[in-house]
Amino acid sequence: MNWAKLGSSDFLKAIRPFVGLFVVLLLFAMDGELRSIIFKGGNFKTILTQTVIVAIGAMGMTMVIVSGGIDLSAGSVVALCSVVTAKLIEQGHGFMAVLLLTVLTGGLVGLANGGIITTVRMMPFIVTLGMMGIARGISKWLANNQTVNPEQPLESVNRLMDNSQSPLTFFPLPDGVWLALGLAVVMAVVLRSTVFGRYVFAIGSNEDTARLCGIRVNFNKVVIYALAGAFFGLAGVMQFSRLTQGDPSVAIGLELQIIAAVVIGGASLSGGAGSIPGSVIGAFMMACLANGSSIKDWPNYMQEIIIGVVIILAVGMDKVEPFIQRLFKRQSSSN
Amino acid sequence: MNWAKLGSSDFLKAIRPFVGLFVVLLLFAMDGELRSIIFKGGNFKTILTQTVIVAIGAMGMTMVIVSGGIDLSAGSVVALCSVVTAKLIEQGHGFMAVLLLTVLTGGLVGLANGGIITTVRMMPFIVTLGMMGIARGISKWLANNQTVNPEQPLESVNRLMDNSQSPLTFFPLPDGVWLALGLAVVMAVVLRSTVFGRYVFAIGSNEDTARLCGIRVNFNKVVIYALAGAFFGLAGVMQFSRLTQGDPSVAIGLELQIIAAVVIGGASLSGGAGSIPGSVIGAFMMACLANGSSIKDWPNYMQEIIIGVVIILAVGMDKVEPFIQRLFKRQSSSN
Amino acid sequence: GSQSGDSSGNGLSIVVIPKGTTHEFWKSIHAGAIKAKQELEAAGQPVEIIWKGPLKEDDRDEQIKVVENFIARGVDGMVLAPLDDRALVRPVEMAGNAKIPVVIIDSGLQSDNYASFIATDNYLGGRMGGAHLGKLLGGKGSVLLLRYAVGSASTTKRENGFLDELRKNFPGIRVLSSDQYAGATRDLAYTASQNLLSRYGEEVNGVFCPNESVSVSMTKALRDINKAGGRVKIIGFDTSVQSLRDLKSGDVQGLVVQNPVKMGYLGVMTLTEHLGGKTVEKRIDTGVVLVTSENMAEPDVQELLNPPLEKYLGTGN
Amino acid sequence: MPEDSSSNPALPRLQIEGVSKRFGPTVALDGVSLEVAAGEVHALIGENGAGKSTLMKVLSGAHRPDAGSLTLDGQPFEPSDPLHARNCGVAMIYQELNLAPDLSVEENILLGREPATLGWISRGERRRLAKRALEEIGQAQMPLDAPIRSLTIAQQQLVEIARAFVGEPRVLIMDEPTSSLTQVDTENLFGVIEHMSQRGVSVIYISHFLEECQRVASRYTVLRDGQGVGNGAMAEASLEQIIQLMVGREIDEIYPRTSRAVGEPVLELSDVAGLAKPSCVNLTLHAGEILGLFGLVGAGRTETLRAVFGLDRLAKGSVTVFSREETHSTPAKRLANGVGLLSENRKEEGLLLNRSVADNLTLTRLGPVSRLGLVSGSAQAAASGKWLAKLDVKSSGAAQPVGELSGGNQQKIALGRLLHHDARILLLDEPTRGIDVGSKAQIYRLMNELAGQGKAVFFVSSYLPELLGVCDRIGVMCRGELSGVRPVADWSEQEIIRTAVGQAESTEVAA
Ligand SMILES: Nc1ncnc2c1ncn2[C@@H]1O[C@H](COP(=O)(O)OP(=O)(O)OP(=O)(O)O)[C@@H](O)[C@H]1O
Ligand SMILES: Nc1ncnc2c1ncn2[C@@H]1O[C@H](COP(=O)(O)OP(=O)(O)OP(=O)(O)O)[C@@H](O)[C@H]1O
Ligand SMILES: [Mg+2]
Ligand SMILES: [Mg+2]
Repeated sequence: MNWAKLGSSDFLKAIRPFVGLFVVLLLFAMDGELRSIIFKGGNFKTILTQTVIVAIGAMGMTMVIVSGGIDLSAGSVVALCSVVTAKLIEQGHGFMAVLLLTVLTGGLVGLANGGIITTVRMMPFIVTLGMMGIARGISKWLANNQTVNPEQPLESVNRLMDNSQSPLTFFPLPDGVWLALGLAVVMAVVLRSTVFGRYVFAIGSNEDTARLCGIRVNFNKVVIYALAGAFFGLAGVMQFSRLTQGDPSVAIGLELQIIAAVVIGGASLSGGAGSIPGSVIGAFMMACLANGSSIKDWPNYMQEIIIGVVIILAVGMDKVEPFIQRLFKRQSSSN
Repeated sequence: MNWAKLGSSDFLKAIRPFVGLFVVLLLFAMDGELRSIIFKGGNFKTILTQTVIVAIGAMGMTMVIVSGGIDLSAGSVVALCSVVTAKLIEQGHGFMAVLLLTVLTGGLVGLANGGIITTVRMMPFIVTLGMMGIARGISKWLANNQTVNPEQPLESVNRLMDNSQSPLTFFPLPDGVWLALGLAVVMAVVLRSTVFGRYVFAIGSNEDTARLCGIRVNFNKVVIYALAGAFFGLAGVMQFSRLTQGDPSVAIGLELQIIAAVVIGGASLSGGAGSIPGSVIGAFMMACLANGSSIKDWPNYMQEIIIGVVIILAVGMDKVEPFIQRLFKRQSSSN
Repeated sequence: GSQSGDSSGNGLSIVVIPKGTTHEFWKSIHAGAIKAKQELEAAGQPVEIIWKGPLKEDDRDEQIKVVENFIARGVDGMVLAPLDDRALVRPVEMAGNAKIPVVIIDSGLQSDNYASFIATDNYLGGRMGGAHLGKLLGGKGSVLLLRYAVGSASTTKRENGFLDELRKNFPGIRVLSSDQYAGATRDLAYTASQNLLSRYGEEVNGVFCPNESVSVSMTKALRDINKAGGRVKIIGFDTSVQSLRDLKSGDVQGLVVQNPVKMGYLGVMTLTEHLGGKTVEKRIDTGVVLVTSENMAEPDVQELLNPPLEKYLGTGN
Repeated sequence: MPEDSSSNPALPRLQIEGVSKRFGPTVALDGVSLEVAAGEVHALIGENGAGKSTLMKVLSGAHRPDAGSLTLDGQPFEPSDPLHARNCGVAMIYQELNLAPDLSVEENILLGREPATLGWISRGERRRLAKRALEEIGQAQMPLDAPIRSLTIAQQQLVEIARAFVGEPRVLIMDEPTSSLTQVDTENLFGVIEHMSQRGVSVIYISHFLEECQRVASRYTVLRDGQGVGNGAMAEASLEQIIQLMVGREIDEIYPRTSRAVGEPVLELSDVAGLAKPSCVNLTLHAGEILGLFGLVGAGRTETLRAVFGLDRLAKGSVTVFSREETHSTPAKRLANGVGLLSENRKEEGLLLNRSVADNLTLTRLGPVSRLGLVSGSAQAAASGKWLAKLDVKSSGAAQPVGELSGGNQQKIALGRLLHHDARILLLDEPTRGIDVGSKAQIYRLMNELAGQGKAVFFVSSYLPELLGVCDRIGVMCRGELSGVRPVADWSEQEIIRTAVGQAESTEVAA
């Protein structure tokens, strides 16, 4: 019975991203040169820090994708919010105010997305494609087409992504990494075990059924997009902290990286499947690949090709799974 | 009876992009400064030339979207093919050879997309997202991370998009514009009146039905993606001609512009609806907006915001249509 | 933002097209252009300066569109910082055919269809940087070069100047890596620097950065691994608020500094002269200066480092 | 062509021998044999999941058999794909509607066999062929240019039928063609089938309505668990015999009825009208009562239920639930008040097909399976286990995705959700559509039991015998209006049908 469970499609789907990561790390470990560098504490910390922005974005995107939608405005919202953070710091706000107001900004953009999608009943792809341009435009307008460098840096914000104090050891990790980890745990529980989380899956699985079962589909969708926007807003704060400046032209194409992470993490773009741990692992795996390619001094194009291949392979693994399942099942029935 | 036809959803959908374009041009004409410049022959030629690449891409993308798929690798394939064109010219090939081989390259990438999508049964979004990275990587590798500038330029290719000789008059139009127009007519007919064209709609409308009706769905899908790839290849030749160099980093995000053009042109991302004239008009409309913004000296961010809003509005118009239809119907029933 | 002045009847309208708008370097060029406008107006020659960068930065096709659209719109002259020395040749030709003279600034163009070319000698700048780094390292050690972006002419010249200088005069210095590209934005440059240092962080003694975004990002990445402050010698290019902070704090040992204000100023001035029928010089060098913590305080260097942007651009931001 | 076999009447038109087909671990067909003569109408009968559709899909080239052979007019017949089968004269009307909603009627009828030269469609020819096919089934008035999505379900079914008549089929397979047809169109279709059989076309007819099978078929074959368990001449078999063959045992009582006490009124509709339909509905549903609602397709029964449940907006009228007037409501509020709806369309609306049985059963009421505000997987599984046992669902457990269950078992899960929710008013829309006799009997028993517990059941169906068998009172809807709710005893079958088609023009009925 246990074996059957092991071989069940759910279980395999859940561990798929971990297997992928494991394979990647294994391959790295087999290369002497890579092993000696990549598994050092300092380097691992670097990878983690580079993962934070995509991972936080992926938490929001996971909800959206599980609910059967998509949000192409993520990258633009991150840029917008990095500018907003800079502006707020310039105006002398404190840490909590900056954080909350920026996250709120992201949430408002998401609210607009969700509002249009549900009230005008339009495809998320189109609405967020439009919003992608709008948010980018607004961020350039806010920033006056330049990077925004606050005169008086706010140390607490800058420290979020700063690992300059102890570059060679794994600990202490920057605050941002802890924040991302904490959020991942919270969001994983929210998506798995709260009523809201169940509703997200139900909506993505079959909207009509969800409606029939008394789920307020439109309301929940608006909440999903707004929450996702808030996550992109938080990613924007992290983006600011990383550059210590607000940059309206940052994060172009980030939405595709985020979507790739979520999909590598086991989500289905037709909705109803996906998980937070998977998405975060997906983001981490991509950062590992980039880091490994750099260390090996592979040219950039190799890295692009490899990540492309990994995206296809990670999702294509589904098609190999039935074989593995059958294997497990045979074993269980012979028990 | 005729009135009912006029009010029918099909008809309204078909003319929607034209209405959109008309509204945009009308707004432009109401502004004295814009009117005096935008409708000049030289400027109109400029807009047409700027439309060519997106329009040719949109022809391929229309097929893909009508068949219920999507191709995110378009921009990367255009870049790859601009590099391939440059390489072929460097090797001293003639016009036809360069054209055919480049288009073939694009077609091969499309073939790979279609092959993976149908044989491994993966979502087009994922496969082409992966291919987007792969094609970009290959183009950088081919180009050795630089732009490729053939020592011996091939005039016939360079002339395709060259309107530098008579910048102030409408005629002569560059060869590329004529080519695009001719192709648009051919493709419009292909999609409307050939068996293949109807199969594209049938597959996008209901794949299972298409299969049960004896349509070789997989084969046709592969053809669709390969053909689309060929169009992106041709767009790559045009891209080369425009820059007179192969540029592996060109056309980033072009796929989203192309998709926007197709969607503005009346296609539905869930498949089964769309038209070539609509998509071409969509591309033209976006070029007009960009041109108008430049002429009005609006800052870049305004342009981005406006195009974002237009994308949402163009598709949102659907939701206003039922009212218009009802109006027409009332009229027809009182006849 | 746009700085449309009064477009009175006999005024000239000049469009200035930078490569991008977010780097502070372009802000200085903009300031220079406005400075020229103000002087010209004071001298009774009204000009309208239109400031328009490509919609997507570092996208050649976008810059071509901007040039084309302004040819179609009809301006009196154009000051252009071409994103590519080949791709922009034809649009500049097109401008010529439309009787719009073009002054090229900052980066070269493989054509002579322009009125004048006003730029830094980038190759020389690269050599100056290489020489200084070589001297600081005493002719031995290992250095890194993180390149800027694929196909950018000005930075490629700097990179070549740097490598040539080392090869000729400092054969004892080993170049660890010189084929990684940072990419167009600070964020990309930062990631690239971090990853490059993961590998070479232990052995590197000196770094050359060919532009502002790479300088700032590489310095930040070195500071992260505790290698800044002189342990690794950093030579950067161009200035910004952040890179000056780095120079002051001793993290950066030298900055090769151009004179963007002068470039913008001379761009507009030369174009106006050309439009007025005067003959102008085909090549104007705006000079480079190597700024170190020693010469930082000198007044003319200060003028370079802290151009009076507010004076010309107002207190936007 | 019909001439071929009439020239050699000794050969059966179609011979199926020892056909087997597995889907992974499921054995759908296990050595089935079948013979159909030219001009014969052959009924294929069996429970849900018996393998009827699979066998027909093998015939039509949609599936390849794992073993066995097919013979068509004496020639070996190995269809490689549906197109091949159609070119050989085997046409099929599929159980699930198979139409491209964005294409026109004309395009759908000729999909896959467009008249074309060098890939160029000849429109005139296509129109002619489409018209002829529609005329053949007596639907010449169908608009050829209308996109399929603008048609009613019944019209769509007719288009699907017309498609099978293109190209002079030798064998015509109909997989539950009448499941959404009106009585009139059903009669019409029977006429067409007779006509076809006279022309020598063999028809294989699948339906869960055994009376229909008895009417049109001359012979029958019964499938059970993928095996042929009996065949013979229709005239020689009684309904009871066939049913026993189907389920492998005798069903003692299809329509159970225990005495129960009718209680308080729980749901009152007065002058209820929706935006399009219904136009006027007045009725009162009591606790402990099963109220049946009959009507033709499109009469507005589903829309009445949807409006009551808060899924569609009401144009006028009032709805009173448990003596509290709550006309405008939402599904959430209705569920909170103990009103549950079972959708007529379980695949598209009723179930989350890719989620587990447990998720589907507990979705509307997660409270009892939560601990400290978090939904507990094990509590969900435990709660589901109870219902799986009670409803006798065949599944591998609470974690199995619902989409993997057979139709009847899926329907039980949908019903189980109302039980878990402990709904006191159950709105059941066609709860037995597409379900075999055994499962039907189980659902009837359950309804009876629920009414016995004092729950109110509102039972919408297009199958008159079950309404007559199960309900206490029956109402009939016609064109959006509800006429006369009366106790079952006061209705005769003819009377109900006359009311459903509109008494006045009961003789001359328009489609
Ligand atoms: N594509 C498929 N993949 C897996 N299993 C299948 C597939 N098609 C049918 N089956 C299984 O094969 C068996 C026979 O199914 P089939 O559809 O032929 O039944 P049926 O007799 O037509 O039932 P119904 O009366 O419900 O239509 C069922 O157990 C079903 O679950
Ligand atoms: N989900 C749907 N999609 C498309 N058309 C529908 C849908 N549901 C109902 N219809 C159509 O709307 C019309 C009104 O149907 P309604 O379901 O209210 O009638 P009904 O009396 O309940 O009939 P039925 O026997 O189908 O339940 C029908 O002709 C049907 O074809
Ligand atoms: Mg069936
Ligand atoms: Mg109904």
